Amino acid sequence: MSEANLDADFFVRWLTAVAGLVDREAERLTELDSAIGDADHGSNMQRGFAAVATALTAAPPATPGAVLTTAGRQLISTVGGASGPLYGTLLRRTGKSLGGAPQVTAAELRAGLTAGVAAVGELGCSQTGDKTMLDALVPGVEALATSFDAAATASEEGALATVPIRAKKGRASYLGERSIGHQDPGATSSALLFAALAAVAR
Amino acid sequence: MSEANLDADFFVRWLTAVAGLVDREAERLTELDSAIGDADHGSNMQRGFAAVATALTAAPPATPGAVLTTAGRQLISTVGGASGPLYGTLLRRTGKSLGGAPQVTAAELRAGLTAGVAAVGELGCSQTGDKTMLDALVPGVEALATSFDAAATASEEGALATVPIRAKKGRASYLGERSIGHQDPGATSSALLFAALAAVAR
Amino acid sequence: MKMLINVAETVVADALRGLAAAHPELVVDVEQRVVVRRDAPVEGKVALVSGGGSGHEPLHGGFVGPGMLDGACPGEVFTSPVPDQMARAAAAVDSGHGVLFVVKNYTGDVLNFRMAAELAEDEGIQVASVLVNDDVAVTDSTFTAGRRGTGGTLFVEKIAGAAAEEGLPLERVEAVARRVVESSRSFGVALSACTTPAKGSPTFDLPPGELELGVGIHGEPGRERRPMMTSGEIADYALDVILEDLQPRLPVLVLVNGMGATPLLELYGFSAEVRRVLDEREVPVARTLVGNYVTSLDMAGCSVTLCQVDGELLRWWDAPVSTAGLRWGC
Amino acid sequence: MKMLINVAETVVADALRGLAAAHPELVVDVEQRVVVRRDAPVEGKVALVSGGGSGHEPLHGGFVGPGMLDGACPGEVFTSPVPDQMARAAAAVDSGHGVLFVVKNYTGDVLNFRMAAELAEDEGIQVASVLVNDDVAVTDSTFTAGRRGTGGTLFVEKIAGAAAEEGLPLERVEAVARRVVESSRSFGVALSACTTPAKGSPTFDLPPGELELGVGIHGEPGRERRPMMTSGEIADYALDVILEDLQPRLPVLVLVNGMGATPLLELYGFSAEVRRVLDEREVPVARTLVGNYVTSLDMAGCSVTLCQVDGELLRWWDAPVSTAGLRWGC
Ligand SMILES: Nc1ncnc2c1ncn2[C@@H]1O[C@H](COP(=O)(O)OP(=O)(O)O)[C@@H](O)[C@H]1O
Ligand SMILES: Nc1ncnc2c1ncn2[C@@H]1O[C@H](COP(=O)(O)OP(=O)(O)O)[C@@H](O)[C@H]1O
Ligand SMILES: [Mg+2]
Ligand SMILES: [Mg+2]
Ligand SMILES: [Mg+2]
Ligand SMILES: [Mg+2]
Repeated sequence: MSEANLDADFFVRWLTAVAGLVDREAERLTELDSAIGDADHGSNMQRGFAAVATALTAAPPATPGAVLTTAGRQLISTVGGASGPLYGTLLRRTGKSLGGAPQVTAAELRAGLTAGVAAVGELGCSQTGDKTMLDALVPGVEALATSFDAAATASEEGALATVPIRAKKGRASYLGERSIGHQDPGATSSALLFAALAAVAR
Repeated sequence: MSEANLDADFFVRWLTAVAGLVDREAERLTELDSAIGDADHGSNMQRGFAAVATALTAAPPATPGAVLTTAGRQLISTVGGASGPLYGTLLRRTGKSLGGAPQVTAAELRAGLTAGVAAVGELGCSQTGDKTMLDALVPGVEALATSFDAAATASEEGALATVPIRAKKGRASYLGERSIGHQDPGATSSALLFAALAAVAR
Repeated sequence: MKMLINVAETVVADALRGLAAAHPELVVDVEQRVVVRRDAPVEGKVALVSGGGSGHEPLHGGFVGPGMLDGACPGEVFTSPVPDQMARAAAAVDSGHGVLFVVKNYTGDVLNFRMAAELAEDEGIQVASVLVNDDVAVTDSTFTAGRRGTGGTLFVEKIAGAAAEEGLPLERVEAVARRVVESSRSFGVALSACTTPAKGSPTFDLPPGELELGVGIHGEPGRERRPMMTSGEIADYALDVILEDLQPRLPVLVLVNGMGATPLLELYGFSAEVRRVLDEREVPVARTLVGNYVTSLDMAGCSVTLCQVDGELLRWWDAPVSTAGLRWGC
Repeated sequence: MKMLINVAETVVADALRGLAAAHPELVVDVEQRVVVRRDAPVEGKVALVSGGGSGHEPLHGGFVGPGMLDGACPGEVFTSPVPDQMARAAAAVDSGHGVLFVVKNYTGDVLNFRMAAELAEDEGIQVASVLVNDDVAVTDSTFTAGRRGTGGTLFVEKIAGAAAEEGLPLERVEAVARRVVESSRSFGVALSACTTPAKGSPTFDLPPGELELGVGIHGEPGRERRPMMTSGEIADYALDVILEDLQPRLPVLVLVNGMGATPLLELYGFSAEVRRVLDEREVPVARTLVGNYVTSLDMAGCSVTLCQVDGELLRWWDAPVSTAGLRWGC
């Protein structure tokens, strides 16, 4: 893992890149959510990350931690649904664990994200294998130990691996057996987070 | 015109024949009403004449006049819509004008029907050319002066002649210009009355 | 077309059984198809009776109760009831102070109510009738059956019902009802056709991208067909037609009425546009009612009705009413 | 799919503008999406706040008023509102006696309300929450997000609202709400799918001759799909499932709820069948409510909810309520 220090600007660029990716992939996310949910995940993520990008551009926070907590707060305040509180908590908890440092290492980011992902599982009473965003977040964070690119790949694979799973959490769980054979929308958007991270780090 | 005297039984057979014809033609009547009305003329006529046939079978009245007033009362009590009061009035007024005679001549029937048809026009504030049942009733009654068969033909022609007319009365009048090109359902059912009369008289 | 029914033949009777089960405060004669207030006849009060084809619920059965109708007669779906029903209802609700028939202007309703009035008068019941013809989509001329009765019926039944409840005599209740008719105008639009249980397929064809402007509550055709419009444009169009005809000098009651299948979310959004137009035209709004009140089975669409009111009519509008479909103040 | 809207993006805001125009007795913050009683906070009273995705109207905004909710927070269509809305509503209605959040059991609603409770408690507001999970179509196990909240929500909001109006403290209002949840069971069927404004096409495919048994109010799939059934058969099926689970020992409140596009005529006919089944099963019926209360946009279909009630719950059910969507006794 590189020793490059990540400053607030890096985090702003990351989340802005997420906003761009989400925008581009919104229809696909909604399509996935249409099959096993309520067909709003794309517009939920779009609304949320658009607000994040606007907020970060208007008044860029000074530290990585502040960027993430600000972004998390925006998601919570604008998304609604299941993904709003979950992604909001992910970013807020990660941001909090980064503290007030002006720059953080990739290892520190990974530690922060580990705490953030744990908070998601706690809030959602969920774990990997439930066919949720955790199935992309957990392997993504693990692979961060190797590299940003490895994290992107691992989370993407994690998202793909949700296809054969029977959902146990969220709206898809109502489908029981019939949730099998569809990729989880939240896991798919989680993979976008890591894809953007890798792209910005390049 | 034949001098044969028409008794109560003849009138019962006539109206029973109408019930049969209406039953057979119900779908067509509803289809016509669907184009320029509210798609219920067939079921309205079916409901009404089924009740007429039942009532006349259960307790056959003793005179032609009584058969017609009973039948008219049944129509009024069971049909609803525009056609119920109009056909009900037609038969009741005709029946009343036949009085208590045990048998009537065809000429007397014609005179009675003339009064009945006039009552329809009065009740409906309508006249021939308005694209209503009157366009079949009026020529039918006139041709009765010749024969039952002539009446059947004339009323049938009258019904056909409603096609190019623009409706001025009833539900079809809301269509304005767009009522042109469709045959009036009520005129069509009126022609069935004369068709049944001719058949029973044969 | 799927429907939540047993068979088409029994829809009206089934609905009346359901009405009876849900509303012990009503006496429902399922066989004879007459719905009356349980406390009818109300001593000293003029009684109101209305009725018409079924398929417009809650109109009229849902408007029977204190402050509104004393009795209602549902016909077959979209078919006027028969005179016997109305005469029976009149006999059940008449306290000796007479009965007002509220009749929507359709040939069938007019003729059947006229015969019912004769039957009732034969029984010694004093009867007056008021014809509701508020639908400005139809040109009222010698070339039509005249304007149809639609949403304005709710205003007539509510306001005349309150006047009757106050103890006004028959001629005055009748006059009030007539004032409401003269003060009311409606305009309806359809986004989709309705399907009657008997026919089982849509009563008219409306292409995917079009709407019918000026539709009737039985799916009767309107003034014109246009490519789909926004709710703002529809509000502009409908109120143009209504205001040109009504030219209100007084504040108005507004009814934004759903045809049946349009979500309340959309109806409220539409009523925001109605209010915008009325504000722009400087027409003061006294009260607004939004919901499904005079429906057309499963038609998607809506109608707007305005009724201009002086202080007296407004007081009667605000007066207590307690029916299945409309209730306030008691 | 034609809709009576301006653009998909503004449907919720447009509807709130319309709600505000029609209901001066409500304070509607269109920007922040909060609806509260004009007289809030009501001195000495525990306040009730609910909310959820839009598209289920009149739930919840239509249930704000004396005797029911103090505030409501509408989210995007079928999307839970955000915590800020609920916290804002709580602050607006709290008289110092605490706020009860009525939460339908969907992951999004649960999480957002939980966060809202934290925000409100940070502001010194005492908050309790009750989770409504009445939908017996979903098996409540560790393998699902648990039973969904549907029609039972109306019973919870009405009955707990009446208890609050009577001056009960927060813990007791909360306990009442929980009792209602435990006493309520629902089952829904869809004859057609609904269409969200954002998507513009039906949220699921239902073949012409089939119905979805056990559908959720967002078009979530049900237990099974079957060839179309009669309303009598549907009533048998739905009540079988409900009664097996509820096993009522007390009289029941019955809600026959329309999903949005099913005519009231059909709903009443269906409720006759519901009553027939309950009579056959010897379940005494205390009250019946028929209408569109917890809808799913333009979905055709219905749901039945039973709530078994003792004398106290029945008294609160009968207590006066004055909201846009439900009103009696005042
Ligand atoms: N309990 C949970 N824990 C973790 N993730 C969850 C949970 N419930 C749902 N999710 C995630 O949220 C995604 C759905 O988000 P979204 O569609 O925006 O919200 P909603 O389900 O409220 O419409 C799911 O695909 C899943 O990945
Ligand atoms: N004013 C009228 N005078 C004479 N006949 C009329 C009048 N209005 C309608 N009709 C006849 O009634 C027929 C429609 O009958 P029906 O469909 O049973 O009643 P409704 O129009 O009430 O649905 C029309 O086709 C027409 O022939
Ligand atoms: Mg979703
Ligand atoms: Mg007809
Ligand atoms: Mg008809
Ligand atoms: Mg959602």
